[in-house]
Amino acid sequence: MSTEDRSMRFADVNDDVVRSLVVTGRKYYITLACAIAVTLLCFFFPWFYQLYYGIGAAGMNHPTVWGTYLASFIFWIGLSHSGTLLSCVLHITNSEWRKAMYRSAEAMTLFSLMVAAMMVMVHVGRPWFIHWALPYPNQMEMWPNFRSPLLFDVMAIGTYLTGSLIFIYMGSIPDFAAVRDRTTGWRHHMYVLLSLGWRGTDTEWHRLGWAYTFLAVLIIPLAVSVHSIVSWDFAMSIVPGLHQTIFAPYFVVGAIYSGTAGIVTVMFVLRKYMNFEHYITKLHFDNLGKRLLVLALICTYIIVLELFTGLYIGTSTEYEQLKYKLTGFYAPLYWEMILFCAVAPLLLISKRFRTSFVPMLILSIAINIGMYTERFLIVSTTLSRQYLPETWRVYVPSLVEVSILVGSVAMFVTLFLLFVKIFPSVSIYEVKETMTQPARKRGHAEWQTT
Amino acid sequence: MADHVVGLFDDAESALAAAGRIKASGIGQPELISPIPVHGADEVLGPKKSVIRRFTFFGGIIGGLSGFTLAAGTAVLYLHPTGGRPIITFPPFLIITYEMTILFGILATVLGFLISARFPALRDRVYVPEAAVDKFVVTIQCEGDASNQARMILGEMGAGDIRQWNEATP
Amino acid sequence: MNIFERFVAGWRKYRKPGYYDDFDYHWTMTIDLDRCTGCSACVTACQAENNIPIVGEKELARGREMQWIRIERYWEGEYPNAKLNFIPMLCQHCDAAPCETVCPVSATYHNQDGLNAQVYNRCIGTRSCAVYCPYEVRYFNYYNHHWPTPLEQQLNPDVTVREKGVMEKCTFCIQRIRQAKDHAKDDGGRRVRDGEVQPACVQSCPTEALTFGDRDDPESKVAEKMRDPRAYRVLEDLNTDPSIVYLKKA
Amino acid sequence: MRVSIVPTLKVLRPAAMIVLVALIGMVFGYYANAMLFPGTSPAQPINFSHRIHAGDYEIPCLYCHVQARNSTAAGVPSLSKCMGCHAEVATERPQIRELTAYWETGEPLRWVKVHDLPDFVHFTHKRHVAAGIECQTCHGPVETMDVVSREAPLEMGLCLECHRENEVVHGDDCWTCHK
Amino acid sequence: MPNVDRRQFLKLVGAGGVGAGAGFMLAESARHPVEHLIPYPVPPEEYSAGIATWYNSVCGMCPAGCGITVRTREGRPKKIEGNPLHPVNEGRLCALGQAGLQVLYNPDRLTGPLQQLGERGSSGFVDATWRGGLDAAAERIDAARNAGNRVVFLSGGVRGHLAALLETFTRELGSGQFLQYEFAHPHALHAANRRLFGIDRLPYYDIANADYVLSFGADFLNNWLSPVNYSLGFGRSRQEGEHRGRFVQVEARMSLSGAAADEWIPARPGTEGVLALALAQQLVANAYAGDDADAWRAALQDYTPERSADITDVPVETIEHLASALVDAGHALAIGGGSAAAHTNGADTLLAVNALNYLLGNVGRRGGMVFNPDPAIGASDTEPASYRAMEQLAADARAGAISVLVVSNANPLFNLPAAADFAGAIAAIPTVISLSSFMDETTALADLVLPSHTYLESWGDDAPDPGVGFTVGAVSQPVVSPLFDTRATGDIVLELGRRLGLGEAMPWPSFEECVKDGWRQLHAAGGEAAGDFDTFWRDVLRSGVWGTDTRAESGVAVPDEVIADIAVPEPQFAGSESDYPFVLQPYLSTGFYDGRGANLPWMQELPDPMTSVVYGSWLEMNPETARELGLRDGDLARVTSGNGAVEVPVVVYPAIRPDVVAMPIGQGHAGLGRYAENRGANPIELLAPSVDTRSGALATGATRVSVAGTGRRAEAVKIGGESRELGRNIIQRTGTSGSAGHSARLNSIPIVVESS
Repeated sequence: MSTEDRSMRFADVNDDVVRSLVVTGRKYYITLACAIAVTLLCFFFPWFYQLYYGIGAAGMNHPTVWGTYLASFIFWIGLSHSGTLLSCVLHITNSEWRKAMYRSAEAMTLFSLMVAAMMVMVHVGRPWFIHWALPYPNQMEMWPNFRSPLLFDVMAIGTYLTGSLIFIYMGSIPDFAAVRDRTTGWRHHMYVLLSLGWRGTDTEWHRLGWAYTFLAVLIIPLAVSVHSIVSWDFAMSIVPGLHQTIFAPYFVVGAIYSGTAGIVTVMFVLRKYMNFEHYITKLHFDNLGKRLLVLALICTYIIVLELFTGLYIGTSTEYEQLKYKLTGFYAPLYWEMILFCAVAPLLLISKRFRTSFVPMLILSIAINIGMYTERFLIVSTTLSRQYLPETWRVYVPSLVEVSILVGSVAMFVTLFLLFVKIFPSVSIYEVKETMTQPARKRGHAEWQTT
Repeated sequence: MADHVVGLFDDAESALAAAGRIKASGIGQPELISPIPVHGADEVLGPKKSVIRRFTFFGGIIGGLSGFTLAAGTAVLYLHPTGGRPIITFPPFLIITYEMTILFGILATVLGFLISARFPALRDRVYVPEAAVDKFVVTIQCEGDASNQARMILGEMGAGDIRQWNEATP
Repeated sequence: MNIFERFVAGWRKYRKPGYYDDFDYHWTMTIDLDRCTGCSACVTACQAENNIPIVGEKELARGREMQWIRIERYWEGEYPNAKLNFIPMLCQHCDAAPCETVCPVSATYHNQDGLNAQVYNRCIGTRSCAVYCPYEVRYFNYYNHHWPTPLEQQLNPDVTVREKGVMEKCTFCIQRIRQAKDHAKDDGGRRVRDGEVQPACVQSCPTEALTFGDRDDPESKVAEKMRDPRAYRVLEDLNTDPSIVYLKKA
Repeated sequence: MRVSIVPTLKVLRPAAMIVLVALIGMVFGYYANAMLFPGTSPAQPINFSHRIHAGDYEIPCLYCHVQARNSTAAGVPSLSKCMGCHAEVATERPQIRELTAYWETGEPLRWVKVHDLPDFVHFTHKRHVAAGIECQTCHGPVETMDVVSREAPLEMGLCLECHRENEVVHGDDCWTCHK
Repeated sequence: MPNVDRRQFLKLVGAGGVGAGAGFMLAESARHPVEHLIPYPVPPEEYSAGIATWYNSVCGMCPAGCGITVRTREGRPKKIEGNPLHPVNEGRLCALGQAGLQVLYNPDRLTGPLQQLGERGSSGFVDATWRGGLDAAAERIDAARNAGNRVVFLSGGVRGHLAALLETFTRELGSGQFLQYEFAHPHALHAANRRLFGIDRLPYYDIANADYVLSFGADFLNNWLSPVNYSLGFGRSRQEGEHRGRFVQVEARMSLSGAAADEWIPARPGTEGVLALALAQQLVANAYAGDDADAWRAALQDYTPERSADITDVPVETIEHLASALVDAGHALAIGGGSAAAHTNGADTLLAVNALNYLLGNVGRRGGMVFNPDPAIGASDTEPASYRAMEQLAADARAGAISVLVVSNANPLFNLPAAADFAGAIAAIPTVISLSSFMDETTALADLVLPSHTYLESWGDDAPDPGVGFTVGAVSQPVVSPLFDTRATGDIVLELGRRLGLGEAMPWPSFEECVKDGWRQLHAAGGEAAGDFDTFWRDVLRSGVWGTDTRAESGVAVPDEVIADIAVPEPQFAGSESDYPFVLQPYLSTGFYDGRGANLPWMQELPDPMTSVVYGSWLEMNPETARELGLRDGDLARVTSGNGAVEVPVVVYPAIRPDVVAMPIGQGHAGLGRYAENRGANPIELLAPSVDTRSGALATGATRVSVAGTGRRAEAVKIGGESRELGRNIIQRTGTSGSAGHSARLNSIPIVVESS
């Protein structure tokens, strides 16, 4: 049911995946070279300039000391929330359609977390002392402050990164083994090490199944906690517009929302350029589309809730803050966000829309632009309008910031391009599970999983 | 070293049935090597218990304890009172505890997996590359008569290919 | 004391909100708004005392001013009944400071004198303290600042010159407080007397609107001013428990 | 087909060796630099010997470093202080001649700082002298050194340990040293 | 190690080598830079590393003459604070005074004598030696003297023995003329005092003991006469007396003092005197019971509230309630000056204010005004030059009557309107010598620059004017050895005197000796009781100040003919109302005073207290006016007077009359170094050469301008964001619950102080 072409055999899967790893066209190299070049030029070069010059290279100012770097940080963390989390949830609920796409979704998690970690490095004033935020023995006898929401972040993201890495790796071990048998040279050695000597015995499958399920169970609350904690970086402050109980669920939902949209984008690209048409089908887009729709509605609900409570209470600070958000300097961005994140996704009601690839791609990108805007607005609208009106001041990102944002996307793309050549980007064994099982030649009843 | 008889099947059911017969014949404990997890293997080859759950559980507990100890210990060893809060502050420290519980749980699960599944493999084990593609393979360690008996069973059950596997000559 | 009792005692001690039984000194500043004329002498005094950099026009236009104490101005009414009110705004040294808890590296914390300390050399520049501060009195070093020769000779050797990427703010002129304590120690270990130490802003105030001292000493000037019915604290409903007490305008 | 990772490890051994040796080399180089050129006993414009002055002649530290008693800085004696004795004493020695040359031209001596703290550390000699801390506690047995060398690492841990051992009142408040 | 072949071995060696090198470089990069300890060869007295030394001196930043105490470390001044012993400022100091350090350490200071080899005003300055420079200067002066041509020594305001020395120098020269030009000198107040009381001194206003202060245009809390002293008094009047002192300000544009006032009354510019007379009229009608009451009644009969209300645009009710408040207050004090005196009727306005004081019985009374005694030191006969005198000087110069002009500590090119054409005058003077420490506009046109010390490097003394009602003298001593190759003004003059053969009249080897000699005489006047001079001198240096501490309270009588003559004529404005609809009011800015502070980065970065603007100048206008002109905050406007035009950004200012626009003085320098150059605009340039008819002072507020948008935007750099509280109740008030109704809940929780 889940594969379009029932005539596909198990061996075809191995062939397709190994080919995607080993056979590399010119197009790939050109793309990779471009991605690396853009990363260097737009991310590292401005960053080094900023390291030398000071954070002043960015556009932050006195009340708005946080800017796009932090917005990007939340954005990337958010993007990470679809992959592993979604994969875990679907694994536990035994959703078959997950199986063709979860590997690349998890990779998205991993890489967006890495890019997010880079954004932290870019964000702080003295990244050369960033290790002070880690607990390790030192002669100063100074340890980090575990009361800080930022340290929750360090712990949570560290755990999440570890967990996601392990999760994607564990799930790939059988595939590494399958690829190991088909490769030679350095690739072979690499896959020998990565597969740890996997054979596929009943015991191994049993252990893997258990471990994998446990990991999934552990990672779901972890992922929820990660974005809650990211939201607490804001919500634990007493800044009007940030100090809100709704923030943790808002961030979690927003994260899953933008992450799911991100998966749609990645699926489209994989399907189109890695020749995975057999594996990633309309079914996936349909299912993802339905989820997107639900998430969009929840998101809209929370946005409305925020407005409603703020306007209803009507204290000066909250009210001015909201008024500013709706009509002030950043208002065009706000309405753009509403359009992309709350209005446009309503198109997903139509099944035809959900199963058309290009419109879904466009929508998914629009949603992520909207969600980025939303994160930017969280930072900029609130910080530029705090308690003392005398300090109110508008913040406009500098060229360096914009460039680093572009560079971070390129970095993500680079990492992803490298990933598809190392990890089987479609899970071989799980795809096989969804396929028509090879049957006895002597007329035994055919059975298949559903 | 030990010789193995290896039978390759096209489908899971036959392989499973063959493994069941071999087990019943008392030659030894057969192993089933498959490209995908085979449902019902437990019933045929005997139930399996794994220690992973204990690893996960105790890992989580150790993680939680060490998380709280880390946070509280840090706070107590060099006092930096902040924000009018107590030195040992519950809500934030519980979050650290929570994260560390999960971290250690994950790491312990991995450790448990590696130990219980005997990874990484330092010595060669019986393996057939086709098993990673589309063959369902039954292996049994046996010599001499037992080996012949196993070959016979495998052949009867419809193995497409029956091989001998030895560590020295793969 | 057996180990259990020791544990209980330690637990109680470390679970006490605010931790301190009593501040050693509880430094407090009162600002009489009825006296403040907005003349900005305090601003310059602070700049001179604390090596606050010259930021430059371009940077000021980008909103990166550096003034540990600033004069906020609020208009009221319209011509011809317009009024302009001033309020000096500096670090409030809150006893329940939101900025302290958020620092991941403990670069800001509350010390035994009721001061909100900022340790520049520990700061990694996450700037979260500035976000958490409702009074907006934390200033970030967006650059390494330079003093064209020979302006650098004016720099106060008792105060660290902050490098780029570091947050800074009012310290109640900790170097002066330390000096006063040092003298008091030399003087037979007595306590610092009221009026013996004044931050630069208090010292310079031409209308004597600013007063500084130990609020725990009931004889001190600040304690007396805090008993004034005009006493209030800015944004008091945020419950940050500031150490700057304003006296209402008439 | 083999499943063991051992053959692969064997294949990778030379590469791993290279990486390992490079890492060991790096550690070695780092410490070699610290050992060979520690910079703890820099060359001074005049080979002043604390061993002779403070050791053999038992001149008290505070005789020359007068301000340690009442100032943050211990102070380096002025040329006039040196000349106070060396106008009469040991005038023929080549080093003293050099000193006299400085004195006559009025050119200041540029001593190289041995015990140097970062700018964000505000150490005060006065309090430590008043508390009866021996100079040698931090500066090492200077009276035995011909060339002064830094013995203690002068890092935060050192200060903190001493402050805690001696139960300095609020001695681990950051603002004690950093302000 | 098993089976390592040659190739592998070489690779390993290579890797080890590279690693070791990297490690080595890593350690090297982490190394601390070498620092040096450089002791003095011979340590100066009182020097000790790491210990601060405090020196008392006198502030030289404005004419108020506050006492300062300078904290020095390792021989370098680090901080200027007020001298607590000095009765003028009692340990307090304004922003500009504290920024004096940046005069000393200014990166744009002249580091040595310069000689102009090229054309005047060109960049042809070359370094010169002091010897050569002084020789050249003496030669030129000598030549002029011999030819019988005038040598003019133009100085900024100076007092004490330096003034005496300069006077002696010019007098002894024969053809010399000594002029002091101080832009903000209160000529009108002097004239008014002279006229009404026959006393040519400034009064001391006892604000501290007054419980009702009515100020006409005097920005006495910001920079009028002796702001720190007045601020001290203001603070005490407000909160330390039995009642809270009330304070009312009358002016067309709200100044800093206006912001501090309980009531701000925007009278029509130039009519403040009429309001004062209206109040006087009410006073005489209702309360005054002096002998000369009838004379007053007769003189003031025209100034009925109704008529005055018409003239001043202040409602009758306001006049009446002010009058009754004056009567009811125990100690009501009227102060006049600043913008009220900046009109063609300035002295008459102040005369009216003085009359009010007289009628209130304030003269020579506690809580009133006390005339200062004659200065104890360096009594000078030279009147500070008024605008009229400067015009005369310029005319003389153009007529070729002047051959040498020595400029010291004055910047007439900046501080005179373009209409005076001082540049043209200077061009006609064959030799111009500048003693300035900075390359200011005037110095740029000099032939010879002999840079003088800053006040922190030189000796001097001062008798503050206005003082505090009793005799005060203060010594200013150098607090640092000179940073550059400069010399004290006094020493330069003495040196010139020696070269010109004036040694007999000026026998001192240095100006320090001159000052000391003067104080020796002062000491000798004290007789036996004063003890020996060295002790006295040391004590004076240590405390920085010397004098008595009791005020002589004495009444003053006003001659009847003066009373009969009292009237405030209508102010004359240059420019017609139709062409130039707005009255331009330039005002001294907080940071720059009359422009001298513009090269101090602290002052440039000090937000203007009223508008929060930094680094620039701006045009203040009423929101209503702005709306009519279609201008918004930050629009670049062109301000045109009959004498010129400047372009400045608009700042909408809620407390200024709609028919008045205001600009701060201080920016718009063409010289004075990197911080001041080419920044903002100088409103003085626009002024018409109108003068106050009685005193001859420049009537700075008597010029009309037109304002037009340029269509461009050039927002003034502002520190402040939103300037309204928006009901957040940040600044709370007693009594009425402030601006917001719902704010009561924000009121303070009681702060309990437990007594232990």
